[in-house]
Amino acid sequence: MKRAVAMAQFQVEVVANRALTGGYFVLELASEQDNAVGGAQPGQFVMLRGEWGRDLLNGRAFSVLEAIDARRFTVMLKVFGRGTGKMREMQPGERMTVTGPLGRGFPQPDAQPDGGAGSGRKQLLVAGGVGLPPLHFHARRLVGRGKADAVEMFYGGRSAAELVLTEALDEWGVQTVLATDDGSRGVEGRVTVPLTARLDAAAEAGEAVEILACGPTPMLAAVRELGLARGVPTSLCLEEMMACGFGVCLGCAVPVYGPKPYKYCCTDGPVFDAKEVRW
Amino acid sequence: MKRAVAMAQFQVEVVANRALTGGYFVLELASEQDNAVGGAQPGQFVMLRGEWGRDLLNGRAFSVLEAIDARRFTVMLKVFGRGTGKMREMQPGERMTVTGPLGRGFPQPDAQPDGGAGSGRKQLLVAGGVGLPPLHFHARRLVGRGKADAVEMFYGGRSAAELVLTEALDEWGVQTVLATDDGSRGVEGRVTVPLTARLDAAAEAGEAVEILACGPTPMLAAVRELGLARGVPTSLCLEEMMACGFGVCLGCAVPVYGPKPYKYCCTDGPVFDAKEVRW
Amino acid sequence: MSAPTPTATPVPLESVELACDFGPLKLRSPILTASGCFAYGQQFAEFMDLRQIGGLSTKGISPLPRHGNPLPRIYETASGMINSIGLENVGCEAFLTEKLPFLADLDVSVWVNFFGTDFETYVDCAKTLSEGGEGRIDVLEMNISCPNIKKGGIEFGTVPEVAHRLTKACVEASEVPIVVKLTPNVSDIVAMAQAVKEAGAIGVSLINTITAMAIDVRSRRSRIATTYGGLSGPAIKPVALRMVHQVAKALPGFPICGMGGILTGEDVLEYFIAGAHCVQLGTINFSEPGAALRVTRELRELMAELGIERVQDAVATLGGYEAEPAHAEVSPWA
Amino acid sequence: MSAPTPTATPVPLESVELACDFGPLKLRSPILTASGCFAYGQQFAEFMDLRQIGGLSTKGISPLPRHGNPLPRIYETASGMINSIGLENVGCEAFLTEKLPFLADLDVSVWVNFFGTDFETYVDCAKTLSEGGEGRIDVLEMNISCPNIKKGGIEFGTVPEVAHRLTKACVEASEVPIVVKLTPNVSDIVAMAQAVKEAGAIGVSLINTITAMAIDVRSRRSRIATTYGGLSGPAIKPVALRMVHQVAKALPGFPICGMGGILTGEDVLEYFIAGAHCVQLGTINFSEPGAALRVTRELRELMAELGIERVQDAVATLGGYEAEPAHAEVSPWA
Ligand SMILES: Cc1cc2nc3c(=O)[nH]c(=O)nc-3n(C[C@H](O)[C@H](O)[C@H](O)COP(=O)(O)OP(=O)(O)OC[C@H]3O[C@@H](n4cnc5c(N)ncnc54)[C@H](O)[C@@H]3O)c2cc1C
Ligand SMILES: Cc1cc2nc3c(=O)[nH]c(=O)nc-3n(C[C@H](O)[C@H](O)[C@H](O)COP(=O)(O)OP(=O)(O)OC[C@H]3O[C@@H](n4cnc5c(N)ncnc54)[C@H](O)[C@@H]3O)c2cc1C
Ligand SMILES: Cc1cc2nc3c(=O)[nH]c(=O)nc-3n(C[C@H](O)[C@H](O)[C@H](O)COP(=O)(O)O)c2cc1C
Ligand SMILES: Cc1cc2nc3c(=O)[nH]c(=O)nc-3n(C[C@H](O)[C@H](O)[C@H](O)COP(=O)(O)O)c2cc1C
Ligand code: FES
Ligand code: FES
Repeated sequence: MKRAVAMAQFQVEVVANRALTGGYFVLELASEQDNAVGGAQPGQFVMLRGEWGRDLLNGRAFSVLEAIDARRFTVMLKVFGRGTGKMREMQPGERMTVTGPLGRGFPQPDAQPDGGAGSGRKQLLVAGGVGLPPLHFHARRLVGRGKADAVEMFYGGRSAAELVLTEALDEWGVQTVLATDDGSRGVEGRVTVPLTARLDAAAEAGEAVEILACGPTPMLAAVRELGLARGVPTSLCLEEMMACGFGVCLGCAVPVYGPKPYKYCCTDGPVFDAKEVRW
Repeated sequence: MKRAVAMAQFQVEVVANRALTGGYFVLELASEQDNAVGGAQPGQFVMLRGEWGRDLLNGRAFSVLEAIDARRFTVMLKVFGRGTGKMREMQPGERMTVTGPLGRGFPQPDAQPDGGAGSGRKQLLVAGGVGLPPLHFHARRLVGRGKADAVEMFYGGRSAAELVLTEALDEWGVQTVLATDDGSRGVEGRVTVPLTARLDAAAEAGEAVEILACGPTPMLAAVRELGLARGVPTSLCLEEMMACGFGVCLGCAVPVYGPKPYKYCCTDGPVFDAKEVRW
Repeated sequence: MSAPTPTATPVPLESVELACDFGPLKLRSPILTASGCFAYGQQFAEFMDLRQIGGLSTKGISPLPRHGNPLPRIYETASGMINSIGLENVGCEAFLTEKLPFLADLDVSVWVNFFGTDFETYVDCAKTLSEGGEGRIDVLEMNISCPNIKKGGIEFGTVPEVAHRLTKACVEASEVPIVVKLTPNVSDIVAMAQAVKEAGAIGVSLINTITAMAIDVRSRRSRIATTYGGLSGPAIKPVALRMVHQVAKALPGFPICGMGGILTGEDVLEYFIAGAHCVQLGTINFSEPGAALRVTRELRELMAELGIERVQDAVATLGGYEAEPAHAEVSPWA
Repeated sequence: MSAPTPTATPVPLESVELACDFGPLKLRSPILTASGCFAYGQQFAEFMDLRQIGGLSTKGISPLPRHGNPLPRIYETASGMINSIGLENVGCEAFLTEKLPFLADLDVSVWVNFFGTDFETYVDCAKTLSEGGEGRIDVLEMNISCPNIKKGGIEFGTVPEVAHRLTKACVEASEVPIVVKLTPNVSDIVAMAQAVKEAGAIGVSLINTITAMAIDVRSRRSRIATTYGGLSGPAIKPVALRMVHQVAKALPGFPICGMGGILTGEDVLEYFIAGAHCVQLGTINFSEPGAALRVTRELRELMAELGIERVQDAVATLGGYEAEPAHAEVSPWA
């Protein structure tokens, strides 16, 4: 889980700004030269900033949704505050500055044959809201390597409109369970409902599974509870306020158990072992 | 010279952003309802602001270049700092907020039959750089009333590229003398060179003239000198730093002779009698 | 982990009540406009119905008229502006005869911002305004914090004992309640607030501008003719909010009028939570002369959304964070 | 009327000399990076050639390692940000063994920012760093101004006599020259600078962050777990520049390292004109890790354009305005 490629800062142009349902949108960004994001691991992120002058000073963190090729990649987001508000309005041709790829990505299902997380266990991907992009990217990569069946996706949102980019999952043949709070699509209720059933089934069948989750903090807290109670290795992709993204401001502290009370979301994470997170 | 119409604040959309030579550009702005700028007098100005967030807080002052109709008007400018830099990049459809029309315009050639400024004297319009718009507007209005011969334009710039919108003057039949520092168009030298000749000729012929001038401060100082030395009524359209544009911040003080040491550019001006300006 | 947002039960817009108390005063709305940013009110009548604001603070009045500083007097900076107007004003007499009648007719809370150039003229000014106001002035807002005045001494605004003495004398000279407007250019804002409270001020206005400068590198001169000016606008909001909170915490219940960089209804609510009882809008009036009404509307909507019925329900309600679980080398989850 | 810009004769880019003096120190460039915004330097090597900066100030070092504050620790505000990191650092020992060798190899001016939690630990820290640095540390930048530390007392940074005593003790304990970094949260910055100058500091760093807060109106909590944090970024530049000018004017020739909101080469030149001898870049490093080199390039170009050959030619060169012609009722032109 070392950083796969050197980070760097470079300029990109907005190639497309595509609206999805539920207020989500996808920005496609391209640089003139090859950039390091092309080699990003799922779970890694970039810091993005437009030509915004003296206000909105720091970059904003976004998980890579897809590294299309050595020059183009996408992120998926929705309007949250001022920065994302400006990004919603961006037109093709406008320029942004990118730092990345940053952080450490998800464990690979076949990365470590030693029985720990990422040891060939079936990966249950649990996504909520803007937590989808890194898991979608993770699924895409595995599909690309012919391993669609190494993962199952559990994806929840408030209503049907908030579940996006599911066609791709279908197309790839990734088994996907959807859940909405209002029952307008998939299972009615939180995504933890079908996840619980799946975990229980796995336990009964003696099937080795692990969880990779990304989404709102209450969801992550619930998923951790479910996973760790059953002894299932669980990785959480966290969000913290970030100023730099590369380990120098010390703003993105994550309270952890271990030799030191804090780790850093941007350099030690954003993916953390659920056991070590001190919430 | 009382404010002709009530000022107000209203929204406009950028209809067009047209580049001229020399870095100048013209923004055409339109509101959905009739606005008061439609009735603006030449020399009056508007405060303009884009949706710029928390930085670039105050509006920027621009003379009205043309009140096309009750909803549409134009301003002419060039990039000076951050605000005008953003305006250069504005695309049709983007929104701005307008306050105006503000201030008091130029004296009319036939306004006051009492022998003071604006008493049917021939008006010599002296423009430099971004000082063109109010005088161009003034000429346009008079032409519209069939009085192209009430004015003569003296217009100076560094080089040919900096002289813009002269075709309209030709079309209207407004007698125009151009001057450039490098001699690339019109007379070589400052605009004060042909102006001096013209003033001397008028003095010799006993012709009643007055001066209306707008442009860089050193030009205005020179014009004042020329005009007042010859007893020619001279009006200067001034620029001062402005925060509000309607007389409440007291930022735009102009030092004057008279009962009080300061008047205000935004409410007492921007057009001042050259005699009263305390430079 | 940011803790989850406490779930608020929205209330209908109609049940939001903006009327509130500022010590002995009743305000129809907690949103006022700030001194020097609203002149004497008239110009704003072209942009909005002035009767809908909670009140307004006039340009600072001195015993005699003042002409103000040479130019340039203003400059824009990052999310703010610097001004050095020089306390230009019409003077007590002209104020009382020419400006006050218009304000009194509005039936909003009239705060007359005032200052002197030394101890005696401060007291004179308070006395003249109090007497000449004939009941039409609700508050005398004593500005002891103007960075742009040469005479009169920085000590009024920065030394608690001096501020105490001055406040006491003005309180004694005036029938009208006195609110002291403090400068943020001090090491200890609480000591200043405490001093003027004990001297009989009914509240404090926090904050005036922060002394600042900007330089034109081409002419190698300050952007402001008097070298320094006062910084206002959104840039200073975090500093103002901190001072409001410090004073509210140290002097619970003591009325604070908060200001500095307010642009939105949400900004206003931040000030209430920090401990302000009412607020003033300053710099925003220049670019958006109708701002006070928009901000009032936004505040009302936000209060409805968050289930806050009355202004005082929000005042000084800042909560703390739950402690993180204790650190341990070994995870309890392991 | 704004007076016309003095016409400057440009000089060729090659004749611009950035090398300069800071008291007894020689700097290759006046552009350094600021404490807490550059960690211990390593991470920035991925973005630029560190040998091209004038120097850097490390994250503040205390005698023992510190873990820092609970989260949230940072929040963005209008043209600025608030932080309350809590002075997290590796401690003297680890700094000397693990971090300093990398910095020493860079051959730039190494400023080690340090602090203690009380008088004794300040002095200890200065002594340990001075001895352990073995000539590889150029400046000990003493931070007496951190708003985020609970113990140790606000008085170090706000009471001139206390600052004097502390500085004197550290100067005596250290072979390495001491620059004291002052807090802007004071009534009288000149008194503070004067006190540490007389105590033997070779210069001052101006300014640290301004104490500030922001509130989340939905959770009714501060955006910062420790309630207050320090405001940095372009928002504070006008305040920083004013303080640099005040100190430069009161203590001519006394070296000042200016900082606060620098984003461009023009910003740097403003600091020089106000009286700074060198500058540090802080917050900008987060969003633009290569900023120091861009700013250096911009400064060089601007100096060439304006005909400034050496940094010291610009230092403390603020001019004034010509007086306006005297006022008279009747115009001399009439
Ligand atoms: C590792 C990581 C990956 C992320 N991936 C995505 C993604 O793929 N899609 C998506 O929509 N969002 C993602 N986020 C959240 C995204 O960074 C925030 O929504 C965004 O920063 C909000 O910016 P704003 O200007 O709109 O909000 P504002 O509230 O105006 O921002 C104010 C400041 O707070 C910071 N901030 C606010 N919220 C967050 C947050 N949750 N995390 C970090 N900084 C924050 C901003 O960067 C900015 O500095 C991710 C965050 C992290 C840390
Ligand atoms: C009555 C009047 C009419 C004007 N008409 C025109 C016009 O028709 N075309 C044109 O190009 N320019 C005109 N100007 C000048 C124009 O206002 C400035 O060029 C513009 O404000 C610069 O803004 P900026 O953001 O690009 O510059 P910045 O330097 O970034 O502006 C910083 C601040 O200074 C203020 N400011 C800077 N220069 C001036 C100035 N000269 N006058 C007033 N405020 C200033 C800005 O409003 C802003 O608040 C006029 C000015 C006045 C007062
Ligand atoms: C141009 C200008 C003039 C001001 N004049 C006064 C004044 O006369 N008396 C006073 O107490 N405050 C004065 N102030 C300070 C404001 O009332 C207010 O305290 C400060 O601007 C902070 O609020 P803001 O950020 O909303 O502008 C002035 C502010 C500005 C910008
Ligand atoms: C996240 C952060 C951490 C900081 N840590 C320190 C520190 O440890 N010691 C110190 O003296 N100053 C510290 N500072 C203050 C900066 O060194 C600098 O004085 C201040 O940020 C103003 O400069 P700027 O506006 O360019 O950021 C810190 C600033 C920030 C933003
Ligand atoms: S975001 Fe700066 S250290 Fe992680
Ligand atoms: S610009 Fe505000 S008074 Fe003229």
